[in-house]
Amino acid sequence: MGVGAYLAVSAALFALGIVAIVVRRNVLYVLMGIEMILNAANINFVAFSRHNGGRLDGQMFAIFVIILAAAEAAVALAIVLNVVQLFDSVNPGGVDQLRD
Amino acid sequence: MPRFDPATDWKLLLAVPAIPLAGFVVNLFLERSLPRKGDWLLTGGMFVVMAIALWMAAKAIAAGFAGEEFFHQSRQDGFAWSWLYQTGKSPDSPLNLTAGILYDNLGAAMLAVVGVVSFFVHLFSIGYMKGDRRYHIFFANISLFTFAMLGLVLSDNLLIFFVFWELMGLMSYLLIGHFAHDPGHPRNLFATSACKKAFLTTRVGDTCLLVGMMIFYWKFQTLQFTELWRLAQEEVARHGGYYPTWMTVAGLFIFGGTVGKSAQFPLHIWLPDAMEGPTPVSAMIHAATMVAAGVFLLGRTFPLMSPEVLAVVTVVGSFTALFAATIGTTVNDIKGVLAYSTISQLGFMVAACGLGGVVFGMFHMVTHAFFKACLFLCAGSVIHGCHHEQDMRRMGGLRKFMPVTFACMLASTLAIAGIPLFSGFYSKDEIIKTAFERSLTHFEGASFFAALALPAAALLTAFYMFRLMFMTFFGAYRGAEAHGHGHEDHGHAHVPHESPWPITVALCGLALLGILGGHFWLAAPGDPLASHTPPWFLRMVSLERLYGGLVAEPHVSEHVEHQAHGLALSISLGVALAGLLIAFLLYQARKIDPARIVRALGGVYHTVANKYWIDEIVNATVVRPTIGLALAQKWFDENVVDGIVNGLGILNRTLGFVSAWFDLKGVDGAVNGVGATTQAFGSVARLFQTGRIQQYVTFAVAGGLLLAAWLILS
Amino acid sequence: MDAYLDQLGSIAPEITLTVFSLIVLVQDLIQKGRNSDAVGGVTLLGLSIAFFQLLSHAGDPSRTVFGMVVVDHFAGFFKLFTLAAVAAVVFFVMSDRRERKHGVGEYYFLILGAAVGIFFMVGTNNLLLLMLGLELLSLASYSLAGFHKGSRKSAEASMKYVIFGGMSTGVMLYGISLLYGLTGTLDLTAMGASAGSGLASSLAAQLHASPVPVAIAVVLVLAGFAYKVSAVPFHFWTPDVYEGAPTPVTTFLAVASKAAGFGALLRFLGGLFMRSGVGADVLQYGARIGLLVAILSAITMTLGNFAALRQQSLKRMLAYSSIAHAGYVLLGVATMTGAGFSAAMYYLAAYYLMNLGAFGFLLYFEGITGSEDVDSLKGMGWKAPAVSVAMVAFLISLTGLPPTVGFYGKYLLFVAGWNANLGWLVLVAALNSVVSLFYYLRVAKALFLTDESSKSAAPQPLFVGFLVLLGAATVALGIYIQPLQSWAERSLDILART
Amino acid sequence: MHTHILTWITFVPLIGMAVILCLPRNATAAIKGVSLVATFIPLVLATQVYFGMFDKTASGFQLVERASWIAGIKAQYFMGIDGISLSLVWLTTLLLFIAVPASFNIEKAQKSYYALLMLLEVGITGVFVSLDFFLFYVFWEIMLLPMYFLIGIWGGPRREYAAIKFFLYTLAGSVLMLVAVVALRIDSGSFSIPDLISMAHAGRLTGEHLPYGGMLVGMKFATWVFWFLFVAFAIKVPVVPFHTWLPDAHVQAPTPISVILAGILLKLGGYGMMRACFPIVPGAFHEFAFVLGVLGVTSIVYGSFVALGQTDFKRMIAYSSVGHMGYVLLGFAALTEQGMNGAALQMFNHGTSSAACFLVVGVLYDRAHHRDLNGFGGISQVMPRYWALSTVAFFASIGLPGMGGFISEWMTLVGAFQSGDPRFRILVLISTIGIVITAAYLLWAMQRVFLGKLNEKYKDLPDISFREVFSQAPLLFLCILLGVFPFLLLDWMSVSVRGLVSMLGGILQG
Amino acid sequence: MERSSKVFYALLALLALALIGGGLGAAGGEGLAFGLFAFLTVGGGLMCVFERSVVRSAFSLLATFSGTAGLFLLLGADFLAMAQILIYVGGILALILFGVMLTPPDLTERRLPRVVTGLVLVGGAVAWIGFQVRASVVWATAETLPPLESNARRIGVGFLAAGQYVVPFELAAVVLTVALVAAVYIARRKKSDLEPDAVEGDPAPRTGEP
Repeated sequence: MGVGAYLAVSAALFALGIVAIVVRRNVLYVLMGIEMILNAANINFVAFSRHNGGRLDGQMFAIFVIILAAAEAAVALAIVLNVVQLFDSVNPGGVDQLRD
Repeated sequence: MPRFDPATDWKLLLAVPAIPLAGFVVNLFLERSLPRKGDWLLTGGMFVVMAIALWMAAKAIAAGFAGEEFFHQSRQDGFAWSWLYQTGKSPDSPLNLTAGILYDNLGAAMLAVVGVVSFFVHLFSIGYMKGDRRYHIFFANISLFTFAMLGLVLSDNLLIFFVFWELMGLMSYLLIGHFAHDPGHPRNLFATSACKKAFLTTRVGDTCLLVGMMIFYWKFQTLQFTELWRLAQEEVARHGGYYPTWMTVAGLFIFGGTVGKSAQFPLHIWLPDAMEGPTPVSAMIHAATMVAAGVFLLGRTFPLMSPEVLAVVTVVGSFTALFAATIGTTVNDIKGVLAYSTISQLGFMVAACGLGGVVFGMFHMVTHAFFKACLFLCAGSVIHGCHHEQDMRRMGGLRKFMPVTFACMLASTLAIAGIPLFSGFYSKDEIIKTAFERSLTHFEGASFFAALALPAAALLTAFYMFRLMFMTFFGAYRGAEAHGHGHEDHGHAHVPHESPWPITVALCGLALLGILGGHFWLAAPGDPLASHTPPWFLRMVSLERLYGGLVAEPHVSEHVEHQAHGLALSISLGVALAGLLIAFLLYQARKIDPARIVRALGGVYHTVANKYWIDEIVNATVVRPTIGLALAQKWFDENVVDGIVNGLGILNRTLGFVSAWFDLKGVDGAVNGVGATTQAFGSVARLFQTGRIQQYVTFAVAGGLLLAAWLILS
Repeated sequence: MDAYLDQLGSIAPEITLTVFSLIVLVQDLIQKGRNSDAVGGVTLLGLSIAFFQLLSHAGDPSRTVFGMVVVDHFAGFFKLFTLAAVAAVVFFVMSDRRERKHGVGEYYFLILGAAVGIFFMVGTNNLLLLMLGLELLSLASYSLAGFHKGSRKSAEASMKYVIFGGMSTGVMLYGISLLYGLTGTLDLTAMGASAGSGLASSLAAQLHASPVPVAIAVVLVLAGFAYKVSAVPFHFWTPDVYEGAPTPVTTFLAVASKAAGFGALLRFLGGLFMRSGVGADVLQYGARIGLLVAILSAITMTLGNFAALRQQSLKRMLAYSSIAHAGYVLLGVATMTGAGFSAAMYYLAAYYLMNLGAFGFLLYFEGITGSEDVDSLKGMGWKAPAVSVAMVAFLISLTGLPPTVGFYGKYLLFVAGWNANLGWLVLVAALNSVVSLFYYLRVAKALFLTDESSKSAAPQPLFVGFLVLLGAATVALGIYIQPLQSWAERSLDILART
Repeated sequence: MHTHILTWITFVPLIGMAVILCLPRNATAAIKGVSLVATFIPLVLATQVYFGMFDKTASGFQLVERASWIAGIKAQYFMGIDGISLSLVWLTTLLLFIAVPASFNIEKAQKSYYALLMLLEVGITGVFVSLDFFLFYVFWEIMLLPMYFLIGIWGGPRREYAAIKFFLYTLAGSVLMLVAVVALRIDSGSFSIPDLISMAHAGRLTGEHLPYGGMLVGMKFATWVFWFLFVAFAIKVPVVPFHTWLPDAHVQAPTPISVILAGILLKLGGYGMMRACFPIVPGAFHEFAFVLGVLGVTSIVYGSFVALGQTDFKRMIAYSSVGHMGYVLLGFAALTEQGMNGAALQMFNHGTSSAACFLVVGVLYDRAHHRDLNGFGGISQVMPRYWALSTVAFFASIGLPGMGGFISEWMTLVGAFQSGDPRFRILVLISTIGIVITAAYLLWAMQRVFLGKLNEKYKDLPDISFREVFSQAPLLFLCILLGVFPFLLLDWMSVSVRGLVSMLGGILQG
Repeated sequence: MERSSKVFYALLALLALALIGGGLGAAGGEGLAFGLFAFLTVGGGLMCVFERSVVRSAFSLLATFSGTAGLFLLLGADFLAMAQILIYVGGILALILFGVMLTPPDLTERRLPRVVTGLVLVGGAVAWIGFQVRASVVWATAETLPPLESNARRIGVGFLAAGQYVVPFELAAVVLTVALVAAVYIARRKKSDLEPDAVEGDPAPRTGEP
């Protein structure tokens, strides 16, 4: 398969990630959407890594992205749980004490 | 006779204005330490001034009688003072302005007149102003005024002339308003607006003069009188003997100055009001000197005037003479009569200048100064004697109480009425003669108008003056009953009394001049009507000598001159006597009841008695619209300009916010609408800053897409 | 092995910071949170050691160590200011008694960790390392924003921050992946270079064919930077997070984090499009991207200023003000010229000074009045004159009036903008600084234009002295300008060919 | 000549400010004393420059001080004066010296007040002596902040609004100036105003070194640079329609600040035009001279009319400034030697007369605590000395001959009348309306306040005190002195003005 | 099952057919595998967005992550595929599930129109950009693909040898430490933390959207 096919998949996943962040009124979906976006980026890295001569840097990048994703998920979840506890709601739209 | 000596005489002439100026400064700052508040100092100073002026005038008269040229400019053989620049620019540079003294026959005569009148007025004031709470200020001011008038007479340059001209305006303002500072004085409230009116009305004329000066300066690059005359002649010569249009325009503007200062129609309205000032002020400023300065200006600028301008001058002058005289017949205030009389007489002078008889105009100015000053002072004496009563209907029979005043007043009245042997006769006769002469030689409307209007005015002059005399000095005293219950607590004697010696001395001095000032018929008893030898003034001043030979005497044939002379003599005599007679019949003999005439005239009388409603018209057409305009512009400025400027871009709204914060409760009406504006503008940012993170993300994604789209598509 | 040690020496400040971050964490655990001043002291010690390590290498020529880490003047410039800012933040935390009930060990640990992130973020040409540094900074910042666990505001701030940040960094990663695909490398310096790597394509080749893919990749990457520097349309988190976060953290975010974002942005754009040796096509396209940035700059400064006008809370106002200032700095970025970049750097230096001061002022008065509202400052100028006068200096510097460092920064930006055909943007910026005057003056107004307040100020001589020092520096550097300007110019070595 | 006298004149008040800041808050006598000394020294130095060190026959800048400042952008510490700035520097030092005793009755936060006053003097003097555009701009802005606080803290009830309005308008103008300065610097490579002028004179300041040949939003380089600079200065003058900050600022400011505002700050605008706007873009100035003339006449007539409509004493005087400064603009626009001289002179004369008028208002306000023109009456009876001084001040403002204002108004009008552009003659004619209206509102005010029936409320007002006379007398003395001896200014400025006019290609006379 | 779900799953099936069939048709066995993994990736994402229940959505992510891992395998990144399974499925997903369990479920929050609109708009935009890119892109690809071989060893060497990945590796460690400490700090509850901040004085909680 050419690099284009992988790119198409990653683009679709990227779009789905954005949609997940935006349309659902539950903060966990937002986290999931972010993970999807990161996954999409990873697909690209690996695909390009293979198609431009099997260089290692793309794959290495992907590994670091996975690590970052994990770290971010941990922190984000801790924060989200804190918020859910304080606001009694999973809806991020309800957390709007700070605004103009 | 002595001759003009540049070495000493320039210094003397400098001393003339310097003495009153020094007097002013001294009196202003040292009033407390001077005995008698310094009146003796100033009066003494004025005596010195008078002496110098007369001494210098004697030289001019002597030269005139000897048929010699008498024309001196200090910049030629004395001094010249670079006013604007002293280094870097030469005194002759058009940018620079060099001040000097011009002392010619006319100046000499005028200087003497001013010196004499001023001295007498000072003297008079010592008696008249006694007990005034601002006595020393009065003397300081009147001194400063004298300084300005003397300076004006001596200036050789239109701009310096203007400087003194305006300074006189200021002093006039301050002196008219003298009682405005004295709440106890009955005329306090009138004085407050009268002084303002006087200054503003003359200011209109002054501004015209300023414009006229600017035009001449623009074309000629100088404002020195002699240069102006010369250049004007050259300019006319270059245009083939015709005056270019710009000179007509400029001349009219210059004449505007005269209209304002000399109270010509339609700017005459300030002069009657100016009578709110103390009587010595009226005598000096509003009769003898300052108002005459307008005529003097015409004398100084006569060679610049095109025939068109002169025609306008003639019409305005003669109309004013007649118009003011009609009003004069209806006024009951003693000073009011004199005020309108002054306007009327000034009309004579102006008309004379317009008719080409500048010399006669100047002559009348001189004689008028004497007798009108005297009349005013007499009126002042009467008012003083009647305890500040000015209404002639409450006087009468004063002849018995105040004989000296009566005598002086009578002499002056005869003079103004144009009764032969009295000074006014000689000058007025010449003016009327000129009008006839010009009508006969030039067939033009202006001259005809003058020839009709001036004698009529002379008739009315005689009438109202004698009306005044009869109402005031003859009959029975009518003031007692009014005083009886009106001023019980004043503690004054209710009977009129003769004034103290400073007043009577001043009256006598001026009355003497009023009698003899026109022609020294005592010295030439053979020619009381001056048929053979012209009066002293005309021997001293002539058109050629006045402008250094630049302007020629108009050629009038012997025949015409004779004809006009005869006509004028008979008419002026006739009208004077007719006026006297009518007044006698109406007010003394009571053959005719004035009330019947009033009834017969109906609306006409009312129009005249109300001064033709000129004040009301001016109020409605000038004053109210101006104030209205000012208020409209104020509104415009506060609501629109501020708004527009603020509205440029974003300032309005932002300023709105600021105001809103500052005036938290919207106290100020100007910023009341601000709350709404704040909402409107802030909503853009507010619309997006919802506090909801997912919406933020949406906006961010949308924004990012827009950016990408822009990059792709552009 | 010597070479290895030498390389290690080059990243000694980073190592120091990391080590000290662990030390303070452990120290606090051992002391059970009872001696927070000691922990702070150790933190400051670590910072100063790192500072001297940096200085000792200040004159060294630029070099790359461990393949990815670049040690150059540019990085040094940002690192020094970061250290100074972080030290100030630590000082703020130490001065604010309210912060002590939270775990100071974690506090300082996270701040130092963030500093490490910044160091790597500005000190690399490799997108991988840049990304790691940025994430490290972000993660630390997220949790710092939510550091007041019991506070709903703080929690909300951290949630918004983590969501917005997570998405933005994700998007940026996707963009980096595309760039990687287009150029076959993650090294910025290699990306723009002409095809020398034996690959079939390069940036130049792609631009020759069509700029669209590059545009997409660059916009996606820029999204990440825009989020970090809070430029429109990725600024939305800024006011909310700044308001909700503890004030020292807000200071850190507004000053150190934002400036670091700019450092990375400058390196990214400079390395990609402007490095000497890139082809004409690339240069030209760089100008195009510059125009995009210019538009962002105009919108950012305008929005920031206008939104700031309406704020009642000083903290939120400063947040919007920081958005506006991002717009000004973007002006320098948008020029895509060396002069513009060095102007941006100068302005950032100025920005460090005046915003540290302004936030320090905010913190100082929060401690007195217990409120962030501008109105609560009424009449305080007479109570605490020294601090308030210093604040006025910060305010006029923020407005951009002489004789302050902020004015000169704006001046340099304007000149650079002019020279880069951005006259309109200069005009917009100039007018914007007029608008900004309004809200800055409101503070001055509240301080001085009302009668003396009845609240009393607790004596905090150290804090006051610090703020006065900053204020004096703001003015002094606005008069004695040359050194800072020369430094900013000298530090701009990212554009040279290596 | 290696003298640093200009530096001393500029920065002595800064030393004063430092000393004041070191004094304790309640040592008010010492603070006042230091302020007096710190403003008196510059006055003495400026007087020494005026009568001793300045060579009035030489053209070009004198007492020049030049040192490198910011090498990176070639900005210099470059100071010098010529005939145009000399008089204004002297006026600045005088008015600030007068302002100190005039402030003695201020009770609130005296230490800060005098410190700010000192800083203000530094800013103003600095603008007048700077020859480097960058330095000029820095001083220009330095002046803003103290002014803001002086109005905002010690002003009237709506002081905050007025202060911010003042600050905002001036800043709006000055950012335009900054943009123009930046463009000029890029095009010429220099901040030196003399260099810029000589380059402009040689036709080398065309914007060719700028992108798009210097075009900005569709305007030619010279055009927009001219308008940007002009608006920056016009706001300060202020020229209608940029004047609306002025009445608010004046009304709210405390008396000494009004005095400085009217006396000097407005002159900064006119001075800026002469120094740094017209000669730098002479072509555009020629092109728009008539527009400037129209603006000037509009200011004269409009300002006078609006003043006539006022009921607030101080607001009326404020609007009178708008009218009087209109002459300055008209004199500039006419481009004749006489007009330019007149304009320069008018700046000085307005500085003395309007300052005196504001002191007049201040004296009354201190006693009656209101400024409603209709709320007084007959004041001259209780305060005769005060009335006398007021009369002099008012008539100086009216432009009575014998006072300085007359000479300058005459010169500007007559200069404008001789302009090469015939349309100016119409303008002059229109502007004469202003002469009459000016007299009208001042006399009307005089009538309402001083004359007539005494308002019983004020029958115990004390007459003007020695301190107040001390503030006013020098100004009134100057009004008269310069009306009688105008060469005391004109001789000093004529060479410089002539140089300026010839550089601008105007009409030289004599 | 509600009607919208039926439609959704029908469409999902169609997508599966298209992807797998298309892959098979285009590249045979490899294509089949690609189609399958691609479907898992995209379909999982779609389901995640669509599903009403957060638990189901979270589990659908399992498909996505696994699909991605499969794609990695196809691209010869076996180590990465393993890491993907381990970290994503084993770590991150587990974390999210914890989150799901610790938060109150809200089945009403999904609004179908919003989901569809979001999908159409974002999908449309991405598709449009994709087509723009596709028309002109010149990827930096090599002429020939390297053989598929296990590269776990290379990666390990890259990490550990004194090469260029040392610093990122160490930095990743710092990142993880920071994340750990931060997460623990925030998640750990002390009694005092839950008392409302005396200084700020928060108002009463506001829940839900209006």
